[in-house]
Amino acid sequence: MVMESQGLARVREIYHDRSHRVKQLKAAGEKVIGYFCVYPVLEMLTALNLVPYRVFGDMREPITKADSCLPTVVCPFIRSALDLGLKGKYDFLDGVVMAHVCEVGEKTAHIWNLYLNPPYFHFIDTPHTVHKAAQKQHKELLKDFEKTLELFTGKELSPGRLREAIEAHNQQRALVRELYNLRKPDPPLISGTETLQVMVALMSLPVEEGNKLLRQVINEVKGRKDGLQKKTRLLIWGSIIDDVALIEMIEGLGANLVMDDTCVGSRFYFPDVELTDDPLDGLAYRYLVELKCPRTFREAVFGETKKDYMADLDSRFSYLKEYAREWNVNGVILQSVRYCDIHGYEVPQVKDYLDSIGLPSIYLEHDYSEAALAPLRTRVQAFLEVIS
Amino acid sequence: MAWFMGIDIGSVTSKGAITKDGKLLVAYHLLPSGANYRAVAQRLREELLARAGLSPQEITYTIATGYGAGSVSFSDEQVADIRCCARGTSSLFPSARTVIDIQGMSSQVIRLDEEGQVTNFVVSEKCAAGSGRFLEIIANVLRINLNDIGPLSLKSKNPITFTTGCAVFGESEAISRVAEGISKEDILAGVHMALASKLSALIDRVGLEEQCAISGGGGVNVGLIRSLEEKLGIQLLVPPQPQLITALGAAIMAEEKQKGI
Amino acid sequence: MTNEKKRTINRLKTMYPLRALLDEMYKGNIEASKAGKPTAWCMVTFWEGDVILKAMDVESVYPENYGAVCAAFGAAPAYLDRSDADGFPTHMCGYARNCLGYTARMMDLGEIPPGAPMGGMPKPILLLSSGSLCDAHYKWFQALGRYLDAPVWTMELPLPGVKESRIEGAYEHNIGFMVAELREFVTFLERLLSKKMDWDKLDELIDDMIEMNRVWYEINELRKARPCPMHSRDFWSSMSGSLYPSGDLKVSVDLYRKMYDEVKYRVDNNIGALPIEEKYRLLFLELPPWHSLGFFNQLAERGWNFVVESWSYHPPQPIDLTKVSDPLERIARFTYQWLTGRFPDAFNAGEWGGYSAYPYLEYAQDYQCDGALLHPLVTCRTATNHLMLVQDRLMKKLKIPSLVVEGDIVDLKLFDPVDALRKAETFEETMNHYKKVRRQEGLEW
Amino acid sequence: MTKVVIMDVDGGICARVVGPTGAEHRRLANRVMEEALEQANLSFDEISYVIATGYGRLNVPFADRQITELTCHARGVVSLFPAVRIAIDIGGQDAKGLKIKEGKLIDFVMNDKCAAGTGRFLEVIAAALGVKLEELGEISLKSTNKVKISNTCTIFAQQEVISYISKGIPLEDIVAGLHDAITSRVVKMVRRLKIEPDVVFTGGVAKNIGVVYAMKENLGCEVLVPEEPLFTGAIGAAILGKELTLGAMSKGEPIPRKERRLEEITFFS
Ligand SMILES: Nc1ncnc2c1ncn2[C@@H]1O[C@H](COP(=O)(O)OP(=O)(O)O)[C@@H](O)[C@H]1O
Ligand SMILES: Nc1ncnc2c1ncn2[C@@H]1O[C@H](COP(=O)(O)OP(=O)(O)O)[C@@H](O)[C@H]1O
Ligand code: SF4
Ligand code: SF4
Ligand code: SF4
Repeated sequence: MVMESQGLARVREIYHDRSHRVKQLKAAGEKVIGYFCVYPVLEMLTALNLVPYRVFGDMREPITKADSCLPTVVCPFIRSALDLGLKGKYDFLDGVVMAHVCEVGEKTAHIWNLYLNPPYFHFIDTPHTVHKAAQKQHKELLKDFEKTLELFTGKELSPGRLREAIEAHNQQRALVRELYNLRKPDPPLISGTETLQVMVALMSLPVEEGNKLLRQVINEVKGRKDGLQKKTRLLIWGSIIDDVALIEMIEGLGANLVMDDTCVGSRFYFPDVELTDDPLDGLAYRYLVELKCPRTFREAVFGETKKDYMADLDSRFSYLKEYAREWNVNGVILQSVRYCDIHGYEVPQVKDYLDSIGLPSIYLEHDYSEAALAPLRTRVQAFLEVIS
Repeated sequence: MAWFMGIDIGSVTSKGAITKDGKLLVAYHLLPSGANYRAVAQRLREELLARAGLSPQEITYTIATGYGAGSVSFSDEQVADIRCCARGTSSLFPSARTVIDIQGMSSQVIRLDEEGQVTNFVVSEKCAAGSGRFLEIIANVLRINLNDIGPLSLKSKNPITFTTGCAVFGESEAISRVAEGISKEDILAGVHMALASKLSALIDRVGLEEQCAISGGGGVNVGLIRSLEEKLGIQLLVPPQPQLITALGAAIMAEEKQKGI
Repeated sequence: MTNEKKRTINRLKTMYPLRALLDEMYKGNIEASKAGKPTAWCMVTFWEGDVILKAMDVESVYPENYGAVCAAFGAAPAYLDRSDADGFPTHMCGYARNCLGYTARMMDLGEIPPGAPMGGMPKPILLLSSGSLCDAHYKWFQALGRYLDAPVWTMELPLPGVKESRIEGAYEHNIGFMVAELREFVTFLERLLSKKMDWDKLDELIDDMIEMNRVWYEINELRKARPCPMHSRDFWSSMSGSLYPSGDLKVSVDLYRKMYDEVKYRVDNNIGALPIEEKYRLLFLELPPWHSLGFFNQLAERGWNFVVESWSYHPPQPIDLTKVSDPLERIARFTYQWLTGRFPDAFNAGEWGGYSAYPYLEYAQDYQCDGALLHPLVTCRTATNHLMLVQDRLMKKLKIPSLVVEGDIVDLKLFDPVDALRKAETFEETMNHYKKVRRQEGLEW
Repeated sequence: MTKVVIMDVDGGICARVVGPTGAEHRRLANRVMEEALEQANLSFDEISYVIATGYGRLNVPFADRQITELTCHARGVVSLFPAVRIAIDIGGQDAKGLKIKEGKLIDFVMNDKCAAGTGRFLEVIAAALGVKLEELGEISLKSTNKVKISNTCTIFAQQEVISYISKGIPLEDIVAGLHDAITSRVVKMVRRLKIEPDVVFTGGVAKNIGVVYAMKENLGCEVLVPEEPLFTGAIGAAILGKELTLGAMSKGEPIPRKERRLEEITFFS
């Protein structure tokens, strides 16, 4: 009998060989569905016994195949993910779900469907606003999603199973928040690098298995004696970070990343789904309105005919102030992959907001390539020198 | 019997060829381009005619191509170098479907059909680090004759990795590596690898199809060829005079034009 | 205009008054604003919002078009610098950055910056952005909030996938979504302007708009003829009439009808857009290099005719909307047709690229194209995202090659006409080659 | 270039030496240091604290601490021009823009990827023209009709320049064109920081009066240049060293020095 490693050791194992576990499950007859970004509704997959598996890129692998169907002036994360797909690295997926996160995400969805032709594919045309009409439309779209899922699995999605799935995922969200609380002490009990590894591991496992692993991790981290040292405490905001390279670099320069607002972190896990009479209502609301990604347009007070920039900023970003207070943050790193319009347009506004609450920040733009991170070192180091 | 002339005024080297009916090469010549393209074109023409033993009137049609094609006063027509390169390649290797052309200022990758017609192509940016010029610069700081850099680099066991993508900074990097006691062959092999990986990114944009040939000054360099072959995992078709391919192609096109093909 | 004199392209006479509409629009905006009329800055909402604004007597100004104007007048660099300085990453849409810089200057000065081309864009009471096609559209207007206190309305537009569009009920819930959106927008406008919508006026405006686009559609159908009677340059000069409808729509309808007559006359008399033989018929994607249009004249001298271009600037294939009584539903169905009209065919062809790639496969066949000229733009993702896909589909399905010539919408130096011409010359060979291949594969028209 | 500044406890500069950086950072740093000690008439042991900065800062074996050139530059510039808001530094290896608010560095931009747009551009081309770097500035001031350099790449620009010479274009017009080319590249980058006066221009290239002139023209505002633009970073490093030392002493803590290993010090014997 091989002893299963536990807690953080198991997390590291999964992080370094992400697909190992789902491939085992697949061999045992389960179906694995890949998803991009945070908008596909995972509860619906779980409820039908499909294993959700988040699709990432690989910062260490040069992009060679994707250039034949995507130009080089688009988000290198998406290019990298598609590249891996075209290289056959996601062939084990039984299906893929993508949402209309951003324009290049939408284009890539259709390219994926056309070129990789997975047995199951669905595109959710998530609306761009939180208007009432958009919320209603979103529910309709989830019904469409339900139809294709049912067709694919040959099973019916029962409200009861869906409720159980929501509970399991909410459980995971609660556990993640608990883990994040362990980053509040100074020094934090768990590093930013480790936290990201935990997040990646969770996105590579069925939800119940992830919950079990999370409990082990939390217990282990709580009991830590010889943990981290006190250092400058940072929050990181921005586009997707699915590899520890950037975080490791920042922490290696003498900082503790104690909080994040990215989609392989709090952005994905913090909001719960409300258990409504029709579970689709709660899901439609959470995934459109509660997820706080800049891809969704929102204004201070919807339908208001007057506008006030600072009030608008406050309503959009006040959660960052909360984070900064609760996690006792000294500075913020704003980062985005190059060519991400969604985050690019947001940067000056987030910066204005942080300035207004007196939190220093720096903006880093990177190419989603491990090799190209080096020039950022000096910038981060100088930032740390300035704020400490 | 009719004769045709192709003149390729490159940024570094000017090349000329005379062919006769049936695309047979009868004379060729190379000269450094220098600063005065007009003068070098004249000298090239005189030398070519002398070698072929012909008078200017005996040349039926002349095509000029390359960076300085506009300075060739005696040409009948100018044609894009990409086309000439494809035609020249095809005349030597009818099976070639891709050619990598490495010149002094930029590089290009061309896909072609069985008749030497261009079916797709990409041209690199004008950055010295992505062209043959990078090699000249490094050869120069290492005080090695350009002719020797290829053979020497083949002896390398531990090629260095360049940390910069700029030819100018690359030059300094090479100098400090020399100072650190790194061997010249390892540095040269490193440059070849750096260039090969830039080229392979270019190739990816049009897709590689075997058979693949190499042309331009870069094709003279066995070290670069080796690095490219390793990077691409294929064996390249190497013409006997790679630098001359475009001029040869120009002469062949002169024949086609004259015959209205 | 020296190029025009050489007559390398037979320009349509009826194009000039349509082109003049655009200039009149800028003049009209300024005058209207001086007269106290409210102005909205609009993103091309593709037929959705503009008529509604018109019905409410709000002037629309199009900052995207103004970006092109600033670039052409050489005014863009100063505005771009300003937006760069304000921290907007430089890889983002040049038109957006131009507009952000312009607005920052305007708000600093408290008036339209002196020297602004075409008299500038007057300060708006509303920003009407759009969720259609391009992310920059709504993120850019949201970012304008930094300078302007004007409210932003983001107009939703569904963009389904080809397969998803066919799920039972999807068509109707998408239409329902659009109608609900438009209704909410009308309510908002009524509150903003403290006046009621004139539904009859709206009804008539929408009919005019639909009729204008129908005529415009028919004109473009005529371009399938050999030789093609109308060059893309004429298309670009006249498309603003339908994309940025300004002034009296009845006037525009009339201008398009006249254009139809002229093009029809050419077809009937075998007159092509080129004075010389039409050797190659080309498809162009997407935004042309506005500052280097002379390049097309040089290509015309080589026998290149540009016979069709970006689908998104083309009107939808007409459908019968006379039975739809709710004017808002009429716009919704009209717009949805524009987006998804070709989806049933795309579905049958197994082309999941949907509206971003499939229309070009149809165009290339219907207009009998020999090649495509693709113009990727460094700072416009929307005009670039799908180009590689289109290139690949055209080649795979129809053996039609594409020539890629890079450029930008504001950094005009990026387009290198000399280099482009060198590539074009080479590309003729490529087109010849594939003509043969198509013939062999039975694809040749 | 490698620069050394030795500062006394009152902020007075006791020594200031510049030497080439060359290929072997380590040995050369030692040599320049030795020279500076000589100038100041001090022994190495008498130096309380050594801070190394710049591109080669990790290659200074005798430093107590490494701090990025961005922080040191900002500190140095502020000490010379307290009202500075934007500092532009063009060196041989990189070019950077610093945004400073109330004496603190708040943002910056940097290019170290492409030699065009750094001082290296001028070095390479001056060498090709056979003109000394120190002379470029004066020469360019005579220009009446500067040329437009169409190549971005340093290497090809060099070639372009040579062809201008052979065409008989006056040297001053060419040099002025070069200054314009490098300045507009750097300014384009620095604009991202939103330029507001006072603007200070430092680094070796600021010694070139022609570039200073082009900079003013490009920015459309006054540009301040320190008397010794080369030393700004080193001065900043010295100030930071002084502050660290005094800070530790006032709290009665030991100076946070690294153990200076003996074999390294023997370099100085
Ligand atoms: N004898 C040689 N050995 C190795 N490389 C060479 C040799 N001669 C030229 N080259 C390479 O060829 C390049 C010039 O190629 P060429 O095709 O002649 O350029 P161009 O057409 O721009 O003049 C040089 O930069 C150099 O890298
Ligand atoms: N006396 C001088 N006159 C004009 N330019 C100079 C002079 N000395 C140095 N330079 C310029 O300064 C650059 C070096 O600047 P420096 O700040 O020392 O750079 P680094 O610190 O990167 O070595 C050179 O590339 C050169 O262009
Ligand atoms: S990083 Fe930006 S561009 Fe890339 S997928 Fe995410 S939102 Fe889209
Ligand atoms: S990115 Fe392109 S489509 Fe989008 S706003 Fe800019 S110019 Fe228009
Ligand atoms: S990176 Fe270097 S080689 Fe390339 S363009 Fe810049 S200066 Fe030239």
